[in-house]
Amino acid sequence: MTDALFLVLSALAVWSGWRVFRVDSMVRASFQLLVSFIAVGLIAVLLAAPYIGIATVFMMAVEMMVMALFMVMFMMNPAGLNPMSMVHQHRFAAITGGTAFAGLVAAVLLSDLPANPVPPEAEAVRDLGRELLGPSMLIFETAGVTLLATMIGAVVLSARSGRYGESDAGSVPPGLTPGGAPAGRRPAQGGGHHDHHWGH
Amino acid sequence: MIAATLYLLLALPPLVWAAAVFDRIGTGRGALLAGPLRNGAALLLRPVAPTEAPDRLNRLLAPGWYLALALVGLSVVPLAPGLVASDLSTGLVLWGACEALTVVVVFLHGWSPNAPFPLLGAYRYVAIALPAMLLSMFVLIGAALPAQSLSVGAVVEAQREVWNLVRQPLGLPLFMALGLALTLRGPFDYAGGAELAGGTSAEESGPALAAWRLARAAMLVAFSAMAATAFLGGYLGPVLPGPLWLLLKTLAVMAATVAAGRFFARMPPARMLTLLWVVLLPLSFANLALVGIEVLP
Amino acid sequence: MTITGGIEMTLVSVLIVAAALIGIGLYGALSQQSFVMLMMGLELMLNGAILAIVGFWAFSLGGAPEGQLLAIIVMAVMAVEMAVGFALVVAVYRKRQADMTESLTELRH
Amino acid sequence: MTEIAMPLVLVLLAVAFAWGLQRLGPEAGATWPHRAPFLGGGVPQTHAWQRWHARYYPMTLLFIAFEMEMMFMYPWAVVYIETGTKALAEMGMFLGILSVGILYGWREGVFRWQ
Amino acid sequence: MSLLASLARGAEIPVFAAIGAGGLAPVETLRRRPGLRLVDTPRHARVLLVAGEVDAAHATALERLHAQLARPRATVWWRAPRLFDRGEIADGDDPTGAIRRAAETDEPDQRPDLPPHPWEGIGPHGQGGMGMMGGTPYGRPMAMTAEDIRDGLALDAYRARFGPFLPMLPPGLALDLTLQGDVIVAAGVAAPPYPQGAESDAPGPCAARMLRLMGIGPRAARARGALAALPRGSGMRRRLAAWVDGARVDETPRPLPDALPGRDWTGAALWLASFAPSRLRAACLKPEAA
Repeated sequence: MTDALFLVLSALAVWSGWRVFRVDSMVRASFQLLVSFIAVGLIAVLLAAPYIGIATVFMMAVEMMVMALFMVMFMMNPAGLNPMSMVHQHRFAAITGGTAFAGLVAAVLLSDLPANPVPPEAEAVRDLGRELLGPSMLIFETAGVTLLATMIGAVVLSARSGRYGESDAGSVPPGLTPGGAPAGRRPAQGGGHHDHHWGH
Repeated sequence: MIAATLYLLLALPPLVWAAAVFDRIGTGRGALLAGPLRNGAALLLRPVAPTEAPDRLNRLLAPGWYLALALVGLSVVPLAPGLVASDLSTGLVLWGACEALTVVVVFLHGWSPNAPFPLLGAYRYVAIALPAMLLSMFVLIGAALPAQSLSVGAVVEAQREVWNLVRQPLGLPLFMALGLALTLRGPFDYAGGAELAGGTSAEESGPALAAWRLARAAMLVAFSAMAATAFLGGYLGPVLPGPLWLLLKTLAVMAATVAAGRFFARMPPARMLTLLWVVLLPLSFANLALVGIEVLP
Repeated sequence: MTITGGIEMTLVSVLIVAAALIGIGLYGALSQQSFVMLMMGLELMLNGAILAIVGFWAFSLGGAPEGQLLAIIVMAVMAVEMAVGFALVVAVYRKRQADMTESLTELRH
Repeated sequence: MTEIAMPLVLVLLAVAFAWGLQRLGPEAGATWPHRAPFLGGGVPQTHAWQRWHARYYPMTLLFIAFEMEMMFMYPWAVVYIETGTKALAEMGMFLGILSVGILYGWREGVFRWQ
Repeated sequence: MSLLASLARGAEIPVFAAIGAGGLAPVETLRRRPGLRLVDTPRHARVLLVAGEVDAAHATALERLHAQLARPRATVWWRAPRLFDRGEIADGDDPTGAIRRAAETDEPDQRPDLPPHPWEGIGPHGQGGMGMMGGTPYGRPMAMTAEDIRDGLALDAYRARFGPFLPMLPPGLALDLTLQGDVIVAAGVAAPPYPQGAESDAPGPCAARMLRLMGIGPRAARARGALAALPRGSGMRRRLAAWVDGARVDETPRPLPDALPGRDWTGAALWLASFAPSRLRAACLKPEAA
């Protein structure tokens, strides 16, 4: 039963992972990736990690939702109404991907993997909690600071108003002396290449 | 496990019908009990309207996914001690995953017809539903604290002494905000609404519309059962058998949710977004801190 | 166990699935022109990484909690990568109306 | 392992049911005027699918960073009582740090429509 | 199937109302009539109810609406001259009988079955497009980027004629809008709202219309709370408060092409609903007269 479920879920994970790069619609691509994540999450539940598995599902659901928003926002032809190819260096990429797969499989098959399975009475979530609040407390709090830095960085980068004015207008810092040249490096001129990428 | 699933599947149709009846109360159009059935039957006999170049597969599947999420969400609710359809040790997280996937499904429902109003509704909904989901997770973690477990069964058992409603009075109202968002109604109905001519379902007709409304009602049932379990002690109660208590509490939460949906006005989305992050989210922090201090020995 | 044709859920089979995901992700990351699609490739590789970590945790580490913690950290890395990556996309697009990796290389003045 | 088998069965059941329901109605006459999107009699010049300007995009970035903290909170909730005050303090600190991010975002107008 | 059919016989008839001159107040009386249900989109409707006189200039729009009802479909002309040769006519105060009779019939399309642009077989894949953004795939061109007025991200602009029969806009008002996301970046008035009777300017119906957009019923107690949902300091809150108190609002809005850009769709719909129909009509007519 477990093995059959594992087989189905693995096939689903790999197939939908592959479809991500084969569909024209960006929304479909994002949610195809979500399907792959869900399948992996469910495999994790099979592997006696019920927390990591289910949490992957909910984390990835929102992340892929956001991914879809941005994909639609910034990709031409986001729904794939015109068939398109967004691929470059296809051969090189395919060979590299294939090689990576072959190499990893060889490494897995050739190396002697230690066998020390999870004891059936283990309480995965409780152990994780103890670890978080005990030995790995620093990791936990560092993660907090990292996430804060991410938030601030993301807001600064994406907001229109730069520190010294609107970012698309240059956001030039004031001079060091009154009326002097702006401090720091001057942003290059010439944004707004409007049509240069429509002709594919 | 299989028995619990069968009970759920048996109980769902009447509860869905009850949800439709609740929605009809107070609209002043009579035929309270039969009205929803008749209108549903009429919808099933109408054709599904195609649109220009839609995403056919996702359009067809969206109501099914929505219903599926309602069912899976419902399946973590224990009907009696030990009687639960999916006995996961992290049931609360699974419920959270259902919430998160609901946002995806509603977005897909609005995206797939390739039409302006559904698209507007879908995007507006995502903006509001994402932070609303955050609220519910904090509130549910508050419910998990006294239980020292993420299993829904343990959350119920931890309420033998006192219901979570008493421990965290803010919990149920905040959770209800999420319920309104999940079931697309009232102040959180950003997927639909009169100013979008129905929003994500503006282009749906016939059985597709019926399936979507059915799934929405099923989601109300699932949400209410979860709220009753997490805050009102689930199957716990004197005299009557456990499942009956759960049923009564579920019906009560359903009625309260429908009423709340009618009572509060929908804000422009930007205003609601600020309210969620700046008022409701800190409230849920406060709620969590309150429970935290209470349950410490 | 006959319905699966002899395939069982072992560490080796889990790791092979993870390797397949990583391989596909690598292909995607290298072959896509657009920055957001490139991020999809990265995410898929991290997906494989999560699977491999959980597999090791389940079969080789005897359930040591550090394994789970590592999986969480990978997910945090994903979240950070996405947030900063998209913020960069917005900033670049605002300046250039471009979302392609090739246009990004032009930014080096 | 059966604990995820049942949800999967329910998913299949629900999707099949909703699919079947939508096959019940008669076939629609799919003429072009019938398929045009509803705009109250008006017509759109283009397809509705477009590079959609989601006006709340900075909020979503803040959101995915903030949402990550849920990953830490669930295990925290399980061991909260046995760890005691220390757990309260640590999570308070963690949430406090992240709340600074929300306040900063608020000040920068992240929750407004861009 | 026969069980479904017999069950469906007692169902309410979903009606989409296309409101013409003087039709606003009469349609309001239908909202609580048993056996009927007013719906917001023709996709949900069985019957198209044309209430009040509709300009011949809007005949094409009406035919498009008619085509969007799923078949079987029917038309009822209520206090309105026919613009096309189909459907029942109702003249009295109560069109219910005519609607019931119409709901037994089916009408063919008024519009020719042609895609908006030719596309089939055009282009390398036969989907009507060339390259990534060119052509008219599936009969329509794709949206193209345009400058934005708020955050400077030049993403796609959606240009369309909204109205004249949109339920959330005043009846007859047709707007040529350019939207980026849900924010209006440019607006033009293609047709002013229809004249409505004086009773449509009364505080009660005006408040009810606005509250319906906010998803709640017209009870006064709820209406008070609804004020908090509107942004503080906005004229909308002041006007709704006046209506709830039973006072008339005689403000005339700024010309719509100046006032609408920069508002999101929800805000724009609420803003339009916060003016009395006659004042809104005056604001749309003034620039034309000048």
